Amino acid sequence: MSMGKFLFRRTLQGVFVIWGVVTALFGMRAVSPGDPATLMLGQGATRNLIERVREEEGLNEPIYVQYFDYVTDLLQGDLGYSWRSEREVEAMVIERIPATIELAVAATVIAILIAIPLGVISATRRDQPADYGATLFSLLGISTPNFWLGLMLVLVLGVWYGIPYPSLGISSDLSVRFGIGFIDLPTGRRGAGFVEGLMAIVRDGSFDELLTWLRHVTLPAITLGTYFTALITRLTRSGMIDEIGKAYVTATEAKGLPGVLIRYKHVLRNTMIPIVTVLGLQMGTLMGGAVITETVFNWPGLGLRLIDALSIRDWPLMQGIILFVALMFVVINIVVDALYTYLDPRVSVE
Amino acid sequence: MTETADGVEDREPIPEGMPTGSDRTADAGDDPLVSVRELTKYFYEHDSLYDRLLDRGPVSIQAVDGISFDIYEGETLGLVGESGCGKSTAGETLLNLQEATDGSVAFDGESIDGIDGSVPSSTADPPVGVKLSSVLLAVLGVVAVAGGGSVVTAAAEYPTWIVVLGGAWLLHGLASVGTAYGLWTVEAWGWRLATGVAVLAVALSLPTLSVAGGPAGVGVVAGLGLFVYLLVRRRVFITPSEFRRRTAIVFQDPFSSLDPRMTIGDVVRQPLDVHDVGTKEERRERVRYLIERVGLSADQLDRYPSEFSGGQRQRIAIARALALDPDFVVLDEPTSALDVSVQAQVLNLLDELQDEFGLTYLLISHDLSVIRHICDRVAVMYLGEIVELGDAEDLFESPRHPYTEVLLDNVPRAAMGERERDIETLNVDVPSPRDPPSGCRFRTRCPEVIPPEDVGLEQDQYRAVTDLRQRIEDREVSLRTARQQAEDRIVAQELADRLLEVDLPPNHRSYVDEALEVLAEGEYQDAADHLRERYESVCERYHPHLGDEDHPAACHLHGPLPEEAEEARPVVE
Amino acid sequence: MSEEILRISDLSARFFTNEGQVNAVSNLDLTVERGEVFGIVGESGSGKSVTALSIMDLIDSPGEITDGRIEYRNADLAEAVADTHPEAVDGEFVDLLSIPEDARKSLRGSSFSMIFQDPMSSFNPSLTVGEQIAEAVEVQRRATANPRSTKARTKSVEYSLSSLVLSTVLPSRRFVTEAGRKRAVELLDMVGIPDPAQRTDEYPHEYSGGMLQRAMIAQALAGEPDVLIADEPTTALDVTIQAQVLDILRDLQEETGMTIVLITHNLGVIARMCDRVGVMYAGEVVERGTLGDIFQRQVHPYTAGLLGSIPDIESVGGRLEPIEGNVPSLLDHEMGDRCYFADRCPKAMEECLDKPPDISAEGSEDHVAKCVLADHPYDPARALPDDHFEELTVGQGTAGEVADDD
Amino acid sequence: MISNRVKSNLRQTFRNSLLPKVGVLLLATIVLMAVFAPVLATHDPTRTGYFHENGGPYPPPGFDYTTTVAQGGEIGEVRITATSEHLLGTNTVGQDVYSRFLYGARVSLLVGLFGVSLALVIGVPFGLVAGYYGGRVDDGLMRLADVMLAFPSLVLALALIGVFGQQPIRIPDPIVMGSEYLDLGIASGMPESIPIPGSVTVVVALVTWVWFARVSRGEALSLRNEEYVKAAKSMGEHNGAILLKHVLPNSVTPIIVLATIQIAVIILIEASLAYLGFSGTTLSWGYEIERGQDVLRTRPWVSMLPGIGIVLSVISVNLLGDWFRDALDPNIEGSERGA
Repeated sequence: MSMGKFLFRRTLQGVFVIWGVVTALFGMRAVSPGDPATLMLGQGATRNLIERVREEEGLNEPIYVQYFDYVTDLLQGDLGYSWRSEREVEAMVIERIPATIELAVAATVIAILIAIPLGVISATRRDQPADYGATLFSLLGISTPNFWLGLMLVLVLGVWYGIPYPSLGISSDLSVRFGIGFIDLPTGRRGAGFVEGLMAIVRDGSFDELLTWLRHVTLPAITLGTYFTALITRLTRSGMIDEIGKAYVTATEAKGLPGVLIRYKHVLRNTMIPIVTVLGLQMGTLMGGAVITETVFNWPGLGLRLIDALSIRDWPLMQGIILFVALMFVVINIVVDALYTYLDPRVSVE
Repeated sequence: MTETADGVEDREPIPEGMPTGSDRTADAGDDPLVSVRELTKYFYEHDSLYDRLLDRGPVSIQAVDGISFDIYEGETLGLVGESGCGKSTAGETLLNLQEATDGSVAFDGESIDGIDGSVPSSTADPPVGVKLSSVLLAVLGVVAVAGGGSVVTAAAEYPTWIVVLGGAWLLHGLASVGTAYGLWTVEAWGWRLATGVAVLAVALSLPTLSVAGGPAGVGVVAGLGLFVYLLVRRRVFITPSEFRRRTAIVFQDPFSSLDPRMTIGDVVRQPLDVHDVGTKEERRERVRYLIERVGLSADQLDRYPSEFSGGQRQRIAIARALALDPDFVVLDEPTSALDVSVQAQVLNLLDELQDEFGLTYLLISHDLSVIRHICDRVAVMYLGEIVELGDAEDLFESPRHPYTEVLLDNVPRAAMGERERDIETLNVDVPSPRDPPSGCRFRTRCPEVIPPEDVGLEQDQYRAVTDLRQRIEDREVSLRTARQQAEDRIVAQELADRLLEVDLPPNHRSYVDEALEVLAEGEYQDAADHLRERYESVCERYHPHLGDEDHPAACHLHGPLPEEAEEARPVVE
Repeated sequence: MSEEILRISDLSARFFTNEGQVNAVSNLDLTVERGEVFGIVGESGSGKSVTALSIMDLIDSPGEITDGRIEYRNADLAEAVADTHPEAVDGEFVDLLSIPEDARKSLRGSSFSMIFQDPMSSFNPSLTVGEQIAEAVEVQRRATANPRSTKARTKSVEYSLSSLVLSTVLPSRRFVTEAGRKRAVELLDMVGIPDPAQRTDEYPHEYSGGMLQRAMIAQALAGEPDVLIADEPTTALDVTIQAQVLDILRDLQEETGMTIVLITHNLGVIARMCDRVGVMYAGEVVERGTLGDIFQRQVHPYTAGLLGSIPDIESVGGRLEPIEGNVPSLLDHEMGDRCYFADRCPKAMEECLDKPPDISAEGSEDHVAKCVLADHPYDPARALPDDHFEELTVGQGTAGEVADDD
Repeated sequence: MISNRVKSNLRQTFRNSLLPKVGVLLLATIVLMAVFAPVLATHDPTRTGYFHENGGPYPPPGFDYTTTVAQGGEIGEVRITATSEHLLGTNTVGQDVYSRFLYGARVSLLVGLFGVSLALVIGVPFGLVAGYYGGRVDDGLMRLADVMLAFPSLVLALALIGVFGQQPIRIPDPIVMGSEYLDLGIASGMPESIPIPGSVTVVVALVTWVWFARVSRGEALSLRNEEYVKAAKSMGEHNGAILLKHVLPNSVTPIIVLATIQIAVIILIEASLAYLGFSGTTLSWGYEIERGQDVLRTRPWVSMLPGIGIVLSVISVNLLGDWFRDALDPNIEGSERGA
C-alpha cells in the first residue's frame, strides 16, 4: 500500500473518531441538566421568549432530528453561536488557537531537548549518581500537579527571589484571578506574540518583541513541559534498558562496533520507536495540561476559554473547543503513525 | 516396531501377522476412528471494519487447504512438515479447537463439525448457509412461541412453562443469529436448551391439539421441525461433551501448556472436574494414579508447574490428556521443546501408554526421526496440503514425492560417514501461504519440475529460467538498482548478469534476453508472459491431487497427468 | 594442520543470580586446531553457549569469567602486548583474559566472529541488512587502515559521538562508507544470496530465516576472522534450510581455511560438520576426541546415553535407551562434590561419589574423558544402588532453567 | 490469586532497592493520616473564622507577616506571628490548615480508590470479553477506545462534570463518635460525615476505564492462544469458565500494575478538577490550592501545604507502581537472567 492510501485509510479512521466525538458531545449535551434556552437567555427571560427560542433553535424537535441537524450544521462548518457572547464559535475558537499551539510546542521542545539526553545518560550509567538524579527528577515530574508547580515557580522565582516576571507587579492580592500572564500585553494580536516577535525581527531587526514573548512563555512552558520531560525521561530510560538486553545488541557487540554507534545508532533509534507512539497518545494529556496551565497563567489560549465556557455552561463554545482539540489529536496521531512507519521498517504502511 | 530394542518385555505382545505394526490399516472393513475430509482452515488478515469500508477483501492465509485422511483405531499417524506448513493448525482444527473454514471431520463414524465452544477467531463473514440457517432458526423460534402462545390460551394449565420456554427458545434463536454474525458465541447449553425446548413444545402442544386445533398444530409442527432441523444442522449424534471426553491433545510447549497458577494436581484433575466424573475421592485417586503412571511422585501434587523441568511438565500434560481415558490423542510436537535425552524418555512413555490405554495417536512433528520411530503411517504436509501419505516403512524407504525425498535426504544422520554423504539442498525459500504457487505448490523449489516438451534444457538451467520468471512475477527485481549498477551499459545486460546464474544455450539465451529487454522497460507483466509462453511447466498449470491408492503422492511425476497435458508429457532424466 | 589456534584451560564462568551462584562453566579444557571444525555438543544448560560467549568476551552481568585462561595464537598480538603484559604472553599465544578489555574487544570481528541461533533477533530490525554488514566491514577496514602500530592492533575502533552527530549532516562523516557497502554486496553474494545488490537494501524482516542466517554468516566473514564461532546456527531453521546453511558453512570453511567452533545440541549436525568434538555436561567437557572417538569409541556413559537417545531415521526403532533423570542443577550449593552425572549414570560406582573425576586420556592423547571408567573398567560389584539419589532428585526441576543458555 | 513466584519477586525487589521501601513507608503514613484524621486533627476542618484578633489568618512558623489595621481611627502596622494553636496556620477563611490537610488526604485517597475500583469493574470484563472473543465485540471496543482517547482525559472529565453536575456524597465517619452506621467512637468533635466528590469519582472512572479495557483486552488476546487455554478447550471447558478460571487470574498482574498507576493519575485529575472549582466539595487539596492562589504573595502557605500533600501521595503511589512493575514484569526478569 502506498503512503497516499495509508493516509487515506488513517484519515477515514480519523473521520470515524471525530464522528464518535461529535456524537458523544451531542449525547452529553442532551442528557445534561438544565434547559438550553434558559441557559442561553439567562435567568431573567420571559416564558414567551424562552418558548420562541426553543422553537427557533429546534429544541422542541425530537432528539434524532436535533442530532441530524447538529451533524448537518457541523458538516457545513457551522459550529453555531456562543450562548453567552453570541459570537460565532468558529471565530472564538480560531482566535485562541495560536496561543495554545505556541505554548504546547514550546513545552514539547523543552521536554524533548531535556528528556532524551537525560534518559540516555540515565540508562547508560545505570545505578550511578546521574541515574539516581534523573530518576528522582522524573518521579517528581510525573507526580506534581502542574497548576501547583506553576504557582510554586512564580512564588519561588518571582516573589522570593525577585526575578522579574511579567505582570507580577500588576496583580494584587485582591484580584479575582491571580493574573500573571497577559494583562500587560496589547490586545488585538494573534496568539501570544511569537509571530509578532518574528515579524519584528524581519521588519526592523529588533529582537525585543521575541524576547518579550520568550519571557512570557518560559514559565508556562516549563510548567506544562515538566510532566512530559519526566515521562519521556522514564520511557527513554526503561526503553534503552530493555533494548540493550536484546540479542541484536550482543550480535552488534560481537562485530566489534564502537560503543557510540551501538548506543545511539542502534539502541536509541529503536528505543525511540515506541516512544513516538506514546507521545502521540499523550497529546491528549498535553492538551489537558494546557487547560490548567493557561488557567494558572491567564494565557490567552483555548484552555482558558474552555474553562470560561464550562463555568457558564456555554455548550456550543465548549463543543467547538473540544471538537477542535479532538481534531488536533487525530491529526497529530496520523502524523505520528506516518512517522512510525518511517522509523520502523517492520511496520509497512499496511 | 521390530524387536531390536531391549525394553520389549514390558510391552504388549506383538500380535501375529504384524511385523511392523504399520499395516493395521490392512484390516479391510475396519472403519476409521477419525476420518478427515477436505479439512480447510484459512486465517484472514485485513478484516476490520475499516477494511470493509475500503472494500478490500480480506487476505486469506491458507494454513490448511483441503486435507483428507483416516486414522484407524490403535495406530499412530504421523503428520510431518516444515514450520508453517499447517500441521499444527490441522491438528487443532481437527479437534475443533479452531473453527474449520470448510471440510468435515467424523469421529467414530459421527460427524463432529459445529460443536460449540471452539476458540472463536475473527474470520470473515460466516458462510451464507450459516447465516440463513440462523435466521431460519430465529423465525422458527418466533413461530413456535406463537404456536405456544395459542396453546396457552387453550389450555391454561401450563402458561408459565410455555411462556418461559418459548421465550428461552426465541433467545436462543437470536443468540444463534448473533453467533453467525460473530457478535458472540453460544455455549453448548444453547444447543441443549433449544433441543429441550423443541421436545417440550411438541409434548405440550400435543395434548391440546383437540382443544386448540390449528394453533396447537402449528406449535407441534414447528417444534418437530425445529428438532429435526437442529439435528440436521449440527449433524451431531455424538454430543460435544462426549467428543471432548474421548479426545485429548498434548501441546508442544510444556511451559505454556500448564496454567502457572494451578497446582499440578489441579491441572490433572481439571478434565475430571469439567466432566464431573466420579466422586471427589475417586478423582483424587485417579490423579494420583496418573501422576505416578507418567513417572512423577504423587507427593508433588501440590506443587506449581514452575517447579518442574520441561520433561516433567510434558509428563504432567500427558497425564492430563489421559485423565478421561480418551480414545484419540493429538500429540502436537510433544518433544520438540525437549532435550534429546528427555525426548527419548517421553517417546518411550508415549509408546507404553499407547499399548496400555489402547490409544490412537495423531503425532504432529517436524522431526522425521521421531516420526519414523513411532508412527505406523505418515502424511507429509507442504504449504497446507498433504503431498504424500503412506505406511511409514514404505514412505521412508521409497519416498515418491520429490519433497519427501528432499526432506529425508536433508536430515543429518548422527553417524560416521555423514560428512561424505551427498545431499541435495534446495536453494529457494518456502513461498508465502498468503499467495501459494499455482499448480503444484512445491514446484518453485522442486528439483524435478517437469519442463515443457522438447525444451532442451538441463534441470538446473530450466530451474534458473523459472526462478527468474518467478522473481519477475513477484516484482522482486529492482530496476532502480539495476539502472544504477548498469552505469553506461545496457540495463538488460546488467539484469542478465545479475539474475542469471547459469549459462544457457544460445537460442534460450537470446529468448531470455528478449524478455529482459522488455523488463528493462519496466513491463514486468509482459516480460513474465514472454517467458511463460515458452517455459511454462505442467506442474504450474495443474494442481496434482493425492490419489486414493495405498501410498499416494500428489505429484505429476506419479499420478495421472491431466488430460490436456497427456501428450506433452516429457521424459525426465 | 595440527597447529593449535585456541587453548582454553581451566575456564570457569559463574552467574550470580537471585537464586544463588550458578556454575555455568566449570574448569573447562579444550583446544582447537587451525582449520578444523570443532564441535561442542550438549543439552540445554550444559554451558556450551556460555563457553562461546566467553571466547568472544560477551558475558555480561550477572555473569563473570572467574577463572582460567583462553589462549589465542596470534604472533602480531603477542608482539604488541609483550611489553605491557608479559604475563599474558606464552610464545605466540596470548591469554585473552590477562590483556586489557580494549585489546580484547579489538579482536572481535577480525580474530573471532560469531553467528547466533536466532537470525531474526540478532539483526537490528530497523536498519537494512546491507548497512549492518557494511558496519562489520567498516570496523575491520578502519582497524587495518591505520599504520600497523601497536596501538592499532590492541585498540578497538574509535568513533566519537560528535562524528555521529556530524554525520547526520555530512555524509562524508558517516561510519559506513561506499566501499563498505560494496563489500557487503560481495559478501552476500559469497553466501549465495540471489541478487545481492538489491537484497542489501532490504530490512531483516524482508528476509526469510534461512536467508537471514546466511546474511549473518556474511556479516561474520566481514573481518576474515581466524575463528568463526557458530552458536546453534541451524536450530531455529527447518531441515531443508538447515541443510543449505550447513552446506554454505562447509564450502566457506574449505575455501577460506578458517577455523569453526560449532555449537549445537544436534548430533546429526556434529556428524556432518565436525573433525573433532567436545561433549559438554553440567558446565564441563566430559569427553572429547575425534568424530570416531565420540561416535564409535566413546567412554563416558553420558556420550553413550546421548547417542542412544536419538531415534534413527534409517530404521524403525523399538525402544530408545534414554538417559534417566533430568538435567542437573547448576546452582553452586546444590552441585555437591561428586561426578555431576553420577545421579543419571547407569554405570555409577562408589568412587563416582568421592569427587569430580579428573580428565584422563583414553587411547590416543586426543581422546579424553572425565570419567572413572577411562581408568577402570565398570565393576558391577561397586555399582550404586538404584535409589541412591532418589531423595535428591525430587523437586530440583527448575535447575536447568536457571542457566538455560539457549 | 497471587502466585508464590510473584510474591517472591515482590519480596526480592523490595529487599534490593530503596525506592519501594520509601514508597511503602510514605503511603502507609498517608493512609494512616487519612484514616485517623479525626483523631489527629486539632480543629474541625470545616469550621471557619480562626483569625488573628487583627483580622488576618494565622501563619505557620516562619511565615510571619505584617498587615495594616485601623486601630482607634489610626492606621497602623501589626505583625502577625505563628501560634501553637494552629500548627500550620489558617487559610483565607480562617480554617485550620493542618486539619484540612489531614482530611484532604482522605478525599484524595478515597476518590483514587473508588475511582479505580469502578474503572476496574467497567473496564476489565469488557476488555477480557473483547480480547477473548475477538470479532465484532473487539472491533467495537477498539473504536470506542479510539474515541475516548481523542478526548484529553481532563477535558472529558470537565465535560462529564457538566453532565453529572457536582454532587458530593457524604460518607459517615466511623472514627467519630455519633457516626451513623458504625461508631468506633475514637474521636469526637469532628464532622460525623465527610463529603467526597461523588460525581468526580464516577467521572474519573469513566475517563480511565478504557485503559483497563485496553490492557485486559491485550492480555486476553494473548492468553487465548496460550496452550493451557487450548487444553482447557480440548477437555470441554466452556468459554465462560475459561475466562474465569484461566484468563482472568493470569491477567491479574498487569492489571494490578495499571491500577496502581491509575490511582496516581486519578488523584491528579481530582486535584485538577477541584482546583478549577468543579469538584463540588471544598474539602480537597486541589480546592485549597486554588483558594490560596489569590494570596500567593502574602499567604503562600495556604497553597503550599496541600500541594506538598498531593505530590507526596502521588509519588508514593507511583513508587508502589514502579515496584510492582519491576517485580512482576517478566521481560525485566528475562533480561536479568539471560546468559
